[in-house]
Amino acid sequence: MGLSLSLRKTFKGGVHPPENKELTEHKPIEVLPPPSTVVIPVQQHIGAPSEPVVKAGDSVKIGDRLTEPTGFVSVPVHATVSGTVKAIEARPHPLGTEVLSIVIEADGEDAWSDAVQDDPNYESLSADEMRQRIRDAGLAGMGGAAFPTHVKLSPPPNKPIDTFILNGAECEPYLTADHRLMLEHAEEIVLGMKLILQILQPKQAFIGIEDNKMDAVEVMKKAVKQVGVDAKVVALPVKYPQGAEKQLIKALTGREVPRGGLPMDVGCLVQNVGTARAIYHAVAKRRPLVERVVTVTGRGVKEQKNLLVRIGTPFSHALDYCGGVTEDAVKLIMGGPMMGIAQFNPEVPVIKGTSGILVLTEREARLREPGVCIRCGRCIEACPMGLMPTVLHSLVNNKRFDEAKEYGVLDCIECGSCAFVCPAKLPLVHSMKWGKMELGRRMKKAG
Amino acid sequence: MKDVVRMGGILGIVTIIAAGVLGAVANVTKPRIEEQHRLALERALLAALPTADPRAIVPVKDENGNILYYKGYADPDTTKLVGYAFLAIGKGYSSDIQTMVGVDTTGKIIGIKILSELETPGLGAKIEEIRHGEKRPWFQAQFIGKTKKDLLVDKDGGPIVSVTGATISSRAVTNSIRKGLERLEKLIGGFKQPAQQPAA
Amino acid sequence: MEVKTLLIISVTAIFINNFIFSRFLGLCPYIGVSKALDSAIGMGMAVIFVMTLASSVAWVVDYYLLEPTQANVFYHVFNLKSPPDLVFLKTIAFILVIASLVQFVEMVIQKTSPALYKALGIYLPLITTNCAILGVTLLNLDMGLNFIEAVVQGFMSGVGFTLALVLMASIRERLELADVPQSMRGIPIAFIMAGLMSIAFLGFSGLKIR
Amino acid sequence: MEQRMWKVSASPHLNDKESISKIMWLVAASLAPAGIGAVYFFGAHAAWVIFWAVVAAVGTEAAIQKLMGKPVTVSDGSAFVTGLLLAYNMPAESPFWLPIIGSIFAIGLGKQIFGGLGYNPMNPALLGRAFLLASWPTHMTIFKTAPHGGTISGIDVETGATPLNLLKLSQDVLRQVKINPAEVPAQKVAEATEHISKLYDAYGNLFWGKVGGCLGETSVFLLLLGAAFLLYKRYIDLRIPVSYIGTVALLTWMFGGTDGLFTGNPLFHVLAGGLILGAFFMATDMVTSPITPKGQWAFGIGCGVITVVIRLIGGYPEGVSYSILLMNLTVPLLDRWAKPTIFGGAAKK
Amino acid sequence: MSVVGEFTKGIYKENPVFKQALGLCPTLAVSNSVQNAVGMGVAMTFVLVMSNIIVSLIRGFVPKKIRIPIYIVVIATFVTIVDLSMAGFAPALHKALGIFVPLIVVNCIILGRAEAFAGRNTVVRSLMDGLGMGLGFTLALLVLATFRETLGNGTFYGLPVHWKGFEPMLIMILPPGAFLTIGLVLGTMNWWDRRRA
Ligand SMILES: Cc1cc2nc3c(=O)[nH]c(=O)nc-3n(C[C@H](O)[C@H](O)[C@H](O)COP(=O)(O)O)c2cc1C
Ligand SMILES: Cc1cc2nc3c(=O)[nH]c(=O)nc-3n(C[C@H](O)[C@H](O)[C@H](O)COP(=O)(O)O)c2cc1C
Ligand SMILES: Cc1cc2nc3c(=O)[nH]c(=O)nc-3n(C[C@H](O)[C@H](O)[C@H](O)COP(=O)(O)O)c2cc1C
Ligand SMILES: Cc1cc2nc3c(=O)[nH]c(=O)nc-3n(C[C@H](O)[C@H](O)[C@H](O)CO)c2cc1C
Ligand code: SF4
Ligand code: SF4
Ligand code: SF4
Ligand code: SF4
Ligand code: FES
Repeated sequence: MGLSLSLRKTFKGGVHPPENKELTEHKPIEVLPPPSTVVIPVQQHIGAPSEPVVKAGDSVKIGDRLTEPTGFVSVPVHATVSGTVKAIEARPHPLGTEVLSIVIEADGEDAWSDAVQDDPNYESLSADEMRQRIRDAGLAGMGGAAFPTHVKLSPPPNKPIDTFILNGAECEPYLTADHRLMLEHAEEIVLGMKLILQILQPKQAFIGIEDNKMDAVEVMKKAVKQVGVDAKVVALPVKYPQGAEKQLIKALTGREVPRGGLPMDVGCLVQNVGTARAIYHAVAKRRPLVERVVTVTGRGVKEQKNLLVRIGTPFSHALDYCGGVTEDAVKLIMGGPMMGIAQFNPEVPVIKGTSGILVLTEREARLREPGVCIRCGRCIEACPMGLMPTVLHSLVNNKRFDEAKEYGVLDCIECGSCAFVCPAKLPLVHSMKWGKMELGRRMKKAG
Repeated sequence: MKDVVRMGGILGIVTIIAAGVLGAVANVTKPRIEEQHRLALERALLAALPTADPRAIVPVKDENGNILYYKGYADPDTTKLVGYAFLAIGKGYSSDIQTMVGVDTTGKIIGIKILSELETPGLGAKIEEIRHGEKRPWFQAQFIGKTKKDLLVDKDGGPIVSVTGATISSRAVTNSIRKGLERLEKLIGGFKQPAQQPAA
Repeated sequence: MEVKTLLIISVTAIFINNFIFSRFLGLCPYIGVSKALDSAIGMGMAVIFVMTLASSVAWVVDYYLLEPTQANVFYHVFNLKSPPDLVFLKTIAFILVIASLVQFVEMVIQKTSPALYKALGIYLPLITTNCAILGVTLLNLDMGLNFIEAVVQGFMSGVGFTLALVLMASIRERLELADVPQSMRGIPIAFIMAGLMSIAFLGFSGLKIR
Repeated sequence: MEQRMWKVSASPHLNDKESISKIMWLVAASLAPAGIGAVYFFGAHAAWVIFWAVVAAVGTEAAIQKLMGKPVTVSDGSAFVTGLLLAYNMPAESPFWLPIIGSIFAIGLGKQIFGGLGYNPMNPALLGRAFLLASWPTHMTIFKTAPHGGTISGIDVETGATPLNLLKLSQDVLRQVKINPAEVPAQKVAEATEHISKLYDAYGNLFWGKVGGCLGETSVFLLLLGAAFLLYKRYIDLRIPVSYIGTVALLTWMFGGTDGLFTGNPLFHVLAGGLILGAFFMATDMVTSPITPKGQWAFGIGCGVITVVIRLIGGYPEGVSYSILLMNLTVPLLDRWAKPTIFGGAAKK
Repeated sequence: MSVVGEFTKGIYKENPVFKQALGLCPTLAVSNSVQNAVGMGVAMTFVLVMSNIIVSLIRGFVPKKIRIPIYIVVIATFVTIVDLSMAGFAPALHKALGIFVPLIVVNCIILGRAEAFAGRNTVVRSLMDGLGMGLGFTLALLVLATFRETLGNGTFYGLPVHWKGFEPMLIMILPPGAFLTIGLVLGTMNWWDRRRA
């Protein structure tokens, strides 16, 4: 056993950025009082946007459905405060562009919709009924990509899932939302996992947690025993991006998701711990996804906290609750420092995929002018996908997209390991994104 | 088909005209070219054997007709032997260096001329360098009067000053001459003793 | 002994007296066809092929038609007094032989192997009037090589040419992405690169194979 | 919340502490012991050579960048390193104009003409050295100054002749004896044999640096000191040095002797000449070496093979510079050949 | 274009070496000394002019399909004449230029001019074109040879031109010097043309 521990399987590449988790890892989740106004974008997931079914002036309660999905790969959004719909208009979205959003003014009563009710017999539901409840609850993956959860839970019959993995890695520096969630709500997470296992009927199940969270490992082990699911809790070595699903699958099962393929191609499915808990809420309590845990952190905020935040809450509201930002704060980021998206407007709302609000000071961000590549090869050693980021960078910047495709730009998971280690500070991830976008545009054009 | 024949014919005629013209030119230049070759050899032999009569330097051949060495006489009747000349070939830095060397009957070098070398210009090629204000290539001039035992470059402990930075070329010339001299000595059955011993 | 001579000829032709870096033969295609690796490889193969062929055929032409020896065909056919010395026709004879040879080979390849034709064909006409090919035949003659040696020297000179061409092409592909000053782009930087490469190849000069 | 300008950029928003200038200046620092050693062994003139080389390298870089209207980036230290390494590759008694011209060539035609840092296909410092060697071979191959503390084990043929040079000369004599014993005076054979045995006893001198040679290459100890620091900082990787030195050791052991296979002296060949300097500081120049691990192994082996070929049968006693330059030419091909496998690329879809 | 224009274009505007990158091998090979450069230039110009004249004379009779072989034969004839005469009258130069004299046959400048110009123009124009191109080629050689010989050997046309203590830069007369010089000359010409444009 000791031997197998020291020879723990892992993936190639990866980096060790400073973790900075000590800022918040011991801070229990606080409930953030709802703001006076929430802004709920109709699209917070990958897939088709949903269509509003309310209009300005309607009054709503928490959990009331605001939109209808427009296709299979689409989920609804719900009211997260009780109050009046003020407007349905384009508003700034944390992912960049302006997106149609439903603006609700809170009435302060915080009343829940009648449809939200515990279902004591939930365990006897059929798999399809469960998927329906999950979809009705508006679940999209909370681990980052926000892919509609019911779609993931409907594998095609020719691709049976034999391995389920619960992703508690939380490899992104600074963030502790999943960590705290596991410590405080382990049982609900495992209950959610039990439902997933019921739906998928896999042969084996893992819970993968980085070993900088041994307390969470213990708690989850206990919860697994208590709830009685057949799952192995595995402590994984700390290495970014341990939580990326392809790397996680590789580390836990030794299987490699083929290029351009999906986890189900190797019989795996990965779900975030937050998603699992939301699944439990959706199925057992018929409770839609209206709030989530967000780590508000970085040395640019006065008091770093883990907060339970209503979807649609402006970042500024959460920051104000944490004492505001410091003088030398320069960067505002949704998510973690490695993959998060920099914001210029602090009024953007928290969405389903917001795991953190990060404010970096000048010293932390270490802003520097990019130089030129000296071919040091660090990016290549760091890339968990086995790519050559420097080559891709120069191909993309010379507009040689076809060659970039040959060199695998589409395989990039945008984890940022390469740019992190680059001594020339080249915007490598930016180039990858540009290359992928341009190739996507071309493919669309070609039909 | 007729076309092909016609064209082939034209091409053939043109080629034959060209060959004819060239034949004529070659006829005119051939004697000149041969003359040039002969002159070059003659000049070298004269440089090697300055005391010999130009008409009285005769090749000595082996049974296959290959020239082994030359004998030089002071008079056209080839009675007064003044010395021998031979071609020394040594492997230099980037080419075979050919040197025509003349010795008197006692084995003392009396003349030398490098016939061909393709050493590095400015380096090995300095074995043919004529210093400003001088008449003869200084490197070759130092061989005059030397005998077999003196034929070693300075780096090997001998008196021949090698061209700076081109020991390989210098050594190639020196060693090839020494070996040639040894071969000649065997072929002619030994040199005469010098008439008088140089004063010690 | 024989094998050693051939080894010396090979090493000399590839590294020491490389056609490009030391002999200055075949520079036009070297500068012209070294922009992309794929075409460089195609060109290189074509040159190796034609050089080998030209060396052997030119040797035969010289030995049996031009040299004033007992082997001279004209001497026997026309019952001449002495073997005629036709060496002065070497240039015209070699170039005609090479040109027709390349034409012929092109035709044969086109008929028999479309794949090979696609790979080499486009380079063949380019090669006809290229000084590397005529050059190697003249060099063989100058150096007085026998048939086998001439063929080996032809082949190995082609290999040396290809080595230089492939290295250059791979570097120029990389230079495409470099920040070369505008005035130096294209041919000038290719020459500079060739200069730097030939500095590196000086390392092989003076190699002594015992 | 008050208005403020948030900086926006693509992820990631953290980066490593390393930067190009930090790497370059620390490489320069790790070369310092060998430089100080050179001044101790060869006298103050070595300091002048280093000074002129560095000043000319940095000055040329600045002048060219200014002329072309580019930002002047000499503070990144790469030109400094180039000048330093060029000086380390020259005899200590070089006239002052030699390092200057060498540096101008190295930076001008070796680096800036390709667009500057990161774009040069060949090692600038070594190009500078090879250029000087071809232009003024006499200045570059004559080592007049004997190192402080005497030359190897009391062989005093010429002061400061390099160990490899002496070995080559002596072995040539012994090989000549094998071919044609009559031609070589017995006294020369004895001398050559004695030289070789003395050379092979001189490991201490070779290790500490008390031998003739280029000013920065002689002290294995001081060079390894710097190299250890770079390895610790992970600025260089062991792949190239290990494969390079390993190949040289293996091949010189096999072919380096005069009495048949496996009679060579690998330790001598590793310690003598510029191998340690080349393998740790010059073959590892990341701009001009392969970028992937597999390519780096191949690069090191290639350097080793060419070095041994030149040392044993080449026109020069030393082959390190040329072997690295020649292998530089193969880097684009090696990079192509040694692409890493893309994750999931081996698996079938 | 005027007849004079046919002559002058070869000197800079359409210089065969610098502007068209043709005839590179002899250019680089023999430009290590001014003497060789002049010899090569004269030989080349002779062949260019003569073959241009003959080609332009016979252009009416030559069937299109076999014009190239016929041009080659014409050119080869003149090349051989030069080769033989040089061997007879200037043996030292003949030795220095080596196989680059017979190689004039395949020099693309000559075939190129025959094909592109002399095959379509009058005798006088072809003569001027040949002279101009020949002069352009010779000038290019001279430029390179001047740099290479003075820097690499400290002489010009064999005469010493250097200060006391000058140590020639050997590399200039070695192969790398040829490549580097022409690269820098071409770069400078590009820079000059771009500046004027
Ligand atoms: C670089 C990278 C790092 C990731 N790290 C994590 C992580 O630490 N935890 C996590 O739950 N998901 C992480 N993800 C997302 C997972 O790949 C995967 O999408 C997620 O676990 C799926 O669960 P979900 O659908 O419930 O979100 C990461 C993705 C990438 C590309
Ligand atoms: C176009 C698309 C289709 C997908 N289809 C499925 C699917 O059928 N089954 C599934 O389990 N996951 C599916 N996924 C989700 C991925 O497996 C993965 O969980 C998702 O991209 C988020 O991963 P990440 O958070 O690591 O980026 C799909 C994703 C995309 C982008
Ligand atoms: C480009 C180049 C050309 C050389 N050409 C010659 C040469 O023609 N003749 C020669 O003896 N050495 C030549 N060498 C070899 C070196 O100068 C060698 O160090 C020298 O011959 C032996 O050293 P030494 O003369 O200082 O003892 C050449 C070296 C180089 C770099
Ligand atoms: C480990 C290391 C080794 C280096 N070695 C060299 C070298 O051998 N020669 C050189 O000119 N520059 C060297 N440099 C500096 C720099 O990389 C070099 O100037 C670039 O080649 C210029 O683009 C080195 C830098 C590092 C970090
Ligand atoms: S980077 Fe991805 S896997 Fe890591 S903590 Fe963030 S969301 Fe989770
Ligand atoms: S961002 Fe893309 S290229 Fe960079 S390390 Fe991650 S997967 Fe590799
Ligand atoms: S890490 Fe940066 S500098 Fe190093 S090779 Fe990659 S892109 Fe170039
Ligand atoms: S055809 Fe011949 S001469 Fe013309 S460019 Fe090509 S190789 Fe050079
Ligand atoms: S290849 Fe064009 S002149 Fe030699």
